[in-house]
Amino acid sequence: MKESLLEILRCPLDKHELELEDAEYADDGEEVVSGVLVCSECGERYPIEDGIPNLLPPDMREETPA
Amino acid sequence: MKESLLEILRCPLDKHELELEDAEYADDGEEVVSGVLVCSECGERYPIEDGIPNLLPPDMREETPA
Amino acid sequence: MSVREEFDEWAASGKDRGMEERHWHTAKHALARMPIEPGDVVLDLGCGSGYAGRALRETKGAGRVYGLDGAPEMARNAAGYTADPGVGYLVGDFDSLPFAADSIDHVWSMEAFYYAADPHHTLEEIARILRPGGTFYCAVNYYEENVYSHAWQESISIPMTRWDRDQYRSAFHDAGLYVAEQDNVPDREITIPDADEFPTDDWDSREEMVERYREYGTLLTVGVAP
Amino acid sequence: MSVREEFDEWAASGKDRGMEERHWHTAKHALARMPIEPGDVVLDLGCGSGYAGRALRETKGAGRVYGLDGAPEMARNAAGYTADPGVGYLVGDFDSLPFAADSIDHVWSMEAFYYAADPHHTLEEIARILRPGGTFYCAVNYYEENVYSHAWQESISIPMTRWDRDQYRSAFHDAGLYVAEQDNVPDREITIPDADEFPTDDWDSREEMVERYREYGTLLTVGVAP
Ligand SMILES: Nc1ncnc2c1ncn2[C@@H]1O[C@H](CSCC[C@H](N)C(=O)O)[C@@H](O)[C@H]1O
Ligand SMILES: Nc1ncnc2c1ncn2[C@@H]1O[C@H](CSCC[C@H](N)C(=O)O)[C@@H](O)[C@H]1O
Repeated sequence: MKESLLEILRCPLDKHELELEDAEYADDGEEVVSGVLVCSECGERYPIEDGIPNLLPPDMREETPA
Repeated sequence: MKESLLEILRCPLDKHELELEDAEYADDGEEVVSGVLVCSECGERYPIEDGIPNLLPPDMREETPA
Repeated sequence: MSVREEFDEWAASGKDRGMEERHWHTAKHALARMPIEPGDVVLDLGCGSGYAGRALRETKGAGRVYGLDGAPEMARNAAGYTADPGVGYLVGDFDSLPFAADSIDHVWSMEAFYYAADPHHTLEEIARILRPGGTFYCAVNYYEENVYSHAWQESISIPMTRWDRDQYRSAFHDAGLYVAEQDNVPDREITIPDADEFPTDDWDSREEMVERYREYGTLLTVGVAP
Repeated sequence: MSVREEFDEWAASGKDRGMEERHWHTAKHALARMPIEPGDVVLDLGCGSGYAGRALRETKGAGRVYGLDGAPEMARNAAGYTADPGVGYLVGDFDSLPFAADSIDHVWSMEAFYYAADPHHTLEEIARILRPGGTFYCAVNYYEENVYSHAWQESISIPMTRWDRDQYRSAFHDAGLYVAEQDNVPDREITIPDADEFPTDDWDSREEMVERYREYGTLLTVGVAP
């Protein structure tokens, strides 16, 4: 994902802003390849994997087999 | 025209309400066949002929050959 | 000549019915899209024979349908084609619409809008009379991208506005209308002769006639009042 | 099964590309109607392979296009089909859209909306994220009038909402969206065999297949945020 997405991306639960942590960038320095999006309000954490942020509410995300 | 049209019909010039004068009705008592619509604000008069009200602004209407 | 003189003549010579037949090919598809609920009040601007409003009464249960036309003979013809008490006609001009603010649910106009003396002002008038959420379905065959329509101005004395697709959208926005849709509605019904019959009286080549009708068709722009 | 499990499986087996091919027949006509201005931000809900958003980038100059899907494998496939820096994909659920209020110009959704666990709430979410005047183009093949779609529920474990035309319009209104248009977009491209080839594996009679595709096609409902 591009960092510009952060301008409009929000926590799916409480719609507060997200902060990007532990970001790793692609070679072009533009694309965030991995990292975590953390809700500035509730602290919920959403992973970015292979450049795709997963904003499923935690109870739906946790269905994912380990 | 039906009298119900008066609820939404307005003077084309100043958009004020119109009053129906000299109305003649069809046999069913519903259709206004002739009469005059008079602006409650500017007093401009708009004729109803053969049941069709003519709401052209006066300068356009007066082009009509006598 | 004035709108009245020009189009009264058309009405007297039966052109109103001829237009109805041709315009119906595309108009019916655009009319079918209108979000009219039973009981809604609909206004047809430049109604000609009045076919569009009558169709909306029959197919969608519009409550009252008013056809406005600048030519008294057009309105008179239109009134003669129906006995439906939910339909009414009146004479008026696009530039000074004789309706109260927020009084109309939906406005329809086919092949008429570009005759407005001041189309920007007409759009403002439409935005004024529509209730919030009301739509303006504006359908035209005369527009910039349809190069085959450009010559039409030569055969009529009323100045015609020839906007392109972008200009329609911008003008709607300028008048305070949201733009919900823009589309070319193809005319799939007009008969296009086989290639060996071209040139015809009206068309140099089959390709041109196909482009005109099957591709350009009617430009529809849908506005929504805020 | 969850949306994720069900549709991850579809993605893994290449169904995303198969749907793209079939849905394109009608989707392209609905996409062409969208009033997208260069630079607009567009969201594709239940994007599958992501073809719709990519088409809007190419044909209308949309500024940024985001495809949201509940199945991570769908989003991953979609991302693999393009290198366009103006396109992005994310995983999320229709019921809790991860976007700021007023942040999206237009929302598109094809053959996906009816999987929402609470479609009324999804509409409220859409109304929340759209800026005033933004549109929601909602296209579905599964709906009440299309009787040929009713059996689809049997082959999928996600509960599907089967509204009719009126229910779509009412639900949009209830969520605070204006309804600007409702239309059946016919599929004129699917090959319909000659009458003597019926019954086929899927169709009892040619008439039924014609009705399904050429008449019912895709139901499009267009909402506008106030
Ligand atoms: N300024 C104006 N005000 C009101 N009506 C006008 C007008 N300019 C043109 N018209 C009317 O618009 C019509 C255009 S012809 C189209 C008629 C009809 N809508 C149809 O589809 O067949 C004519 O009837 C003409 O009288
Ligand atoms: N509740 C939900 N939230 C997010 N996405 C969902 C969803 N329910 C279904 N979907 C997604 O919606 C898609 C439906 S299939 C349609 C895909 C695409 N729009 C096309 O036209 O081909 C699937 O990719 C599925 O994963």
